[in-house]
Parts: sequence; C-alpha cells; structure tokens
Amino acid sequence: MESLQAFWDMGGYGHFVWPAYGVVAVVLIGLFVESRRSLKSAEAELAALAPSKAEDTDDET
Amino acid sequence: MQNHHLGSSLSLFTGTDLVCFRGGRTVFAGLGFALSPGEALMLRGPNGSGKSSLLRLMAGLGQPLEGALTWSDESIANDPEAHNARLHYIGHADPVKPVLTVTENLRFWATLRPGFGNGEDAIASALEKLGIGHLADVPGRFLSAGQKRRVNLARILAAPASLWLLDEPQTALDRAAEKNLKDAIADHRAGGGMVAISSHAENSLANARELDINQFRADSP
Amino acid sequence: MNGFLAIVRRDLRLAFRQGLDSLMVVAFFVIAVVLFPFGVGPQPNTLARIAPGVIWVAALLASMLSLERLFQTDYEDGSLELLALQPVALEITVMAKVTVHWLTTGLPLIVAAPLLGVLMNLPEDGYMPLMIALTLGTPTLSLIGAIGAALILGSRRGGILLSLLVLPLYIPVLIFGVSAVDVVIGGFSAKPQLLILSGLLVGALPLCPWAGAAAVRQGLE
Amino acid sequence: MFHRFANPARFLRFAAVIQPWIAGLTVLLFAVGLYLGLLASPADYQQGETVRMMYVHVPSAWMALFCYTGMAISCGVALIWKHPLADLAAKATAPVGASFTFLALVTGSLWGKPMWGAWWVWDARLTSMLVLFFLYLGYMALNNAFDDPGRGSKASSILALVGFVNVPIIKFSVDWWNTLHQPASVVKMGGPAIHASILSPLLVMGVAFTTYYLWVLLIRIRREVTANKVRALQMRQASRGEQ
Repeated sequence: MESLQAFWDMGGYGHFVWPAYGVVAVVLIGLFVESRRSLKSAEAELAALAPSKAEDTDDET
Repeated sequence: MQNHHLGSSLSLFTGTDLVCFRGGRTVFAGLGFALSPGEALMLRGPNGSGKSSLLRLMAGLGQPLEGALTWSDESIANDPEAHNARLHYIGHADPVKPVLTVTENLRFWATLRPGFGNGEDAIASALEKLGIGHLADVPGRFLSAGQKRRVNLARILAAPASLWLLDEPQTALDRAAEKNLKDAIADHRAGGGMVAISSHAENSLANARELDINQFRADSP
Repeated sequence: MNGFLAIVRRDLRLAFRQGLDSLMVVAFFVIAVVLFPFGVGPQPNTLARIAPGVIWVAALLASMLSLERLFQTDYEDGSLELLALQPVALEITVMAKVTVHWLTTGLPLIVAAPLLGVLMNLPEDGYMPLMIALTLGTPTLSLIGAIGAALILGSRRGGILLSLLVLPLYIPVLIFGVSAVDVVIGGFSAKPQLLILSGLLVGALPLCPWAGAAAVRQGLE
Repeated sequence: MFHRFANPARFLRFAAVIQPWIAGLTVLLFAVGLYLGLLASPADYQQGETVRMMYVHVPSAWMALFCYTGMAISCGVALIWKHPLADLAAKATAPVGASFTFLALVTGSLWGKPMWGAWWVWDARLTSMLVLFFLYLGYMALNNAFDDPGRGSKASSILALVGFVNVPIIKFSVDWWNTLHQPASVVKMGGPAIHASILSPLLVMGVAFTTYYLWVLLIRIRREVTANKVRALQMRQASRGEQ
C-alpha cells in the first residue's frame, strides 16, 4: 500500500506529473476519437449518397 | 500587327485533350481545339458547361489538369509573359477605376502592352470605333454597365494583340454597340488576328467554327 | 521596368484621389502609442524603458492595417486578373503594390516615429537608431504582408485572418528592430542588429514577391 | 484516368491493410513507454520525480516540429507535382501537429512551475513552440476560410511553405532575444546530460508518439478522401439536375 502512496505522491511533485500525463492522455485520446467519429460520419454520408459505391471495407481499428 | 504567321497551314494555337478540374469537379475532359490566323471559334454550351473555364485556360489563368495548350507547337506555360503579350482577355468584370477618367484607365492598360507605340490617338480611335469618343474625360464612376463594357472593349483595340479571348462580350451592350463589336472583330480577323468567343447570341460571326463544350462533359461516376 | 513604374504611378494616383489612408494609418499609430501611458502610468522612466518596444509594435500593427486592401479592390473589380494577363510579370506587379504600400504606410510611420519618441520620453540617442531600424524594417513588413494579403483573396474572413497569418512572421523584424534601439540607448553599437535587419530585407526582397505572385496566381485560378 | 483525384483506391487499400498494425504497435509502445517512464526508471538525482514529465514533454515538442516539417513537405509535393493525396495529408496533419504543440506548451508550463516557480517562462524553446502554435492556427484558419476546398488547400500550402522557411529564422531570433533578456536558465529543459536510464523511456515514448501520429494521420486522410467523394457526388447530382 505504502509504495502506491509514494507512487501517487511522486516525491511531492504528484500534482505536476499527473496532470501532465492526464492532459496528454485526454488530448491524444480525444483527437483519436474525434478523427474516427468524423471518418465514420463521412462514410455514413457516402453510403447514404451512393450505397453501391461504398466499396471500401469497414474495418474496426 | 506583329508576330503573325500569315497563311501558315499549321494552326497556330491548339489545345489537345484538355481536362479542366475546377471547384472540386471535372468540368470537361478530352477537349481539343485549333485556331489559325483569321479564324474565329464560337464556344457553345449551357451555363456551367465550362465555356469560361476553357477561355481562362486559353489565357493561361491556371493550368489544365491534363492535356496541352500550344502556340506554334510550344506550350504556352513555358513563357507566360510572351503568351500574355499576344492575347487580350475580356472576362465577366470590366476593370474601370471609378476615380480615373476613361482615357487614364485605357492609357494605364495600354502602357503595359509592348505594341503601344502611337499613344493618344490609338486610344482616341479605339473609343471612336466603339462610339464612346465623348466619354474620353469622364471619370469611371459616372459610366453605366454598358459604357464600362465598351471601355473594356476599347482597351483591346487600343493596343494590338493577335489572340482575342472574349467571354460573353456582348452582355450589357445595346444593338449599336454589338454592331461595333462585330465590326471590330471582323477587322481584327482581316488583319490576321484570331478570336475565341463564348456567346449566347444566335447571329454568330461570319464563317466561324463552333465548338460545343457540352460534348466533352465528364459524366464519369 | 516601365510596367513597374506604370503600376506604381497608377496606384499612387488611385490612393491620392481616393483620399490618402496614410493619415489614418499615422493616426492609428499615434493613438496606439498614446494608450500606453494611460495603461502603464506616466512615469517618464518606465515609459522610456518600454518606448522602443511600444513604438515598434504600434508601427507593426499600423502597417498591417492597410495590407488587407493591397489586392482586394483590384481583385474585386477584375483588375488583378487582368494584371496577371499582362506581359508584365506578376512578381513585378506584386513588387509595385508593395512599393506603393510602403510609400503610403511605411514612410509616414517613419516620419511620425520621432514625435512618438518624444511622447514616450525616448532617451536622446534612441532617435537615430529608431529611424534607421524602421527604415530597414518597414519594407520587410510590407513584403511579408503582401504574401498574407494575396493568400486571403476570396476568403470569407479577410482582415482578422490576415493578421493571424502575418504576425508570427513579423517576430524576427520586431525583435531586431527593438533591440537595435535598446542597445544604442545602453551605450553599445547597433551594428549587428541593423545588419540582421538588412539581411532580412535583402532576403525578403526576392522571396516575397515570388511567393506573393504564386499566391495571387492560385487565387485567380 | 482523369478522375484519379476522386478515388485514390490504391491508398485506401494500403491504409486499410497497415492501419491495424500501426494501431497495435502504438498501444504496445505506449504501454512499454509508460511502464519504463513511470515505474522502472529512477528519479533524476537533480530534478527528482519531475523528470518523468520529460517523457511526455520532449516527445510532444519533437512531434510538433516533426508534423510541421511533414506538413511543409507534403504541401511542397502538392504544389509542385499537384499530387492530390499530398494536399489531404497536409490538411490531416495540421490538427495533430497543433495538438502536439499545445501539449508541449501545457506540459512545458507544468514542468516550469516546480523548476522555475512560474507557470510560463519566456524560455527560448517554449517561446518558439508558442510561435509554432500560431503558425499551425494560421494554416488551419486559412485552410477552411474558402468555400472551395481546393482553393483552401492551395492557399494554405503556400502559407505552410512560407512558414517553414521562417521557422529557423524565428527560432534564431527568439534564441538570440532570449539570451539578451534572460540569464541562461541553469536547469536546461533536457537536463545537463541525459542519463541512459532516462534515455530509454524517452526514446520509446518518442516512437510511440510517432506511430500514434501515423495512426491518426491514416484515419484523417481516409476521412478527407471520403469527404471529397461525398462532395463530388453531391456536386454531380446538382449539375446533373441542371441538364
């Protein structure tokens, strides 16, 4: 338990290191999610407009 | 009239399988044309079929996505200034500055041309030919649309150039002015000049060849 | 060369007849600087310390004010398109526009700078370096600004976008312009700063008209 | 042949194939990097635990410049060889690069607070990063300031190249300006010498950031291609209706 507390504490700089990692995580994940969302909406629009021509497969990643 | 190869069998100004991509769509594809001294080419087709786009490509405002525009077998893109020196272009807009008088406007454009030798009387005679001699010292802001269009047409008469590219030149012109325009074009062709003109007017020019842009529409998916 | 002079002469005549906006530019310059004493307080020594920086930033913003209209009026009435179709190279046309912009904004700022030096209690020996630095710096600002003015042609948001594009590129001129004055006040020679400023100018002279012409060309396509 | 712009199918197939691999690689690298950075490596003898912020700050700064360089190169290719995909790659890169620059600034200020006692320090590197952020904003603003997307990408390509030429000049003048006004800050951003134990997490995180960039880039380019297809179809319907 104690080492967890020390890990969280980060030698007293915890409230600098964790926000830094937090911001990086939020921005990178947010950017990824937004990019995928706009890709999906564009593909949906394309499918609506030309159902026959939406030939590129809809893979997951 | 300088640099004309009078009587050359080979057509001077040609376009071969041109593709125009503009505003995110393919306007036309596989379009070809040929112009020789003394000839006129009437561009026909509905709005948006690419008449203006073709004229702009001929003038060198932008490059075709594919295909080539050549002047006596040399691509016009190689030396844009030389191509500009041998053409006059009338677009949709008439660039007449409101604070400058008609003569000042014309003198400015004429001084930029290589052939502008005999100064004032070239401008005066150009204005006469279009029946607006009386407007010589009138500032641009008092001119009507028709008069501005005539000043713009006078601009191309004031300094010689062998190729005229006219985009619906007769808009805003009354009957008399249209006649003046026809005569000017006839004189220009008689002197060995060439004209490419996009126009909806039915009474086309004497023995002019027609080019229907619509047949080159790109209807691909 | 006469094409360059013809365009400069026409644009200067247009500027004079349409009411010189140089007076407004200088007025903005003075007002912008006069605001600072209200902000930071009138104590002479604080003003003196920030004087070079404040004067330079105000000059930079003032010279940017009239950039938006550098090509705008010609773009809207079709003159710019026609200028691109003249035998005069587009780079020369851009250079002519930049020269007119400098004459109508850069020069008045230089003339007004000493007055603001007095207002901001600029130390005695700061005036000469300020004038020299402004003389070397303002043409570079006009040159870089011309690229921004050409890039925003036909865009939905003009002025604000122009400042966002151009201000980051002004930073080097600002840094060396201000430090040229600070250093002399501190008793050292401003030779390195002035050399770098002239280096920036000499670099901008060929590159900016070339990039500006490319920006105009793609704007007219 | 002439509508190669409409469906660069070759690229879409290529993207569909390698995207899962890049995704897997990125996740793996981040896992390793975070493990090394947060758990396995020791605290720096001088900066203590705050050195761990370097593992996100320095890669962000690298990527900020890397993306801008990539953007400038693809803009050059787009202008000179008129390659349709290069335009889209640059347009897709800009927001990613801007996000990295923003991260570099935020983590830089979070780093500066314990080190120099202030949230923002006009340190040469941070200031240049701030200017780079404005260059990104300018690019993106110009890119969608036009109704016709083709116009937007051409105009912003020229701006990206002009900006790229200016980056070293701005960097030089900011460094010069910084040394003039600021006594050289004792604790340099990267620390006096990068100790081996710090270098390995730093490199792993650096590569993780790069693969992340490629992953998001592929997604955003596919989005741009699809959006172009949608626009082309809408336009054709409009013009067909006119006949």
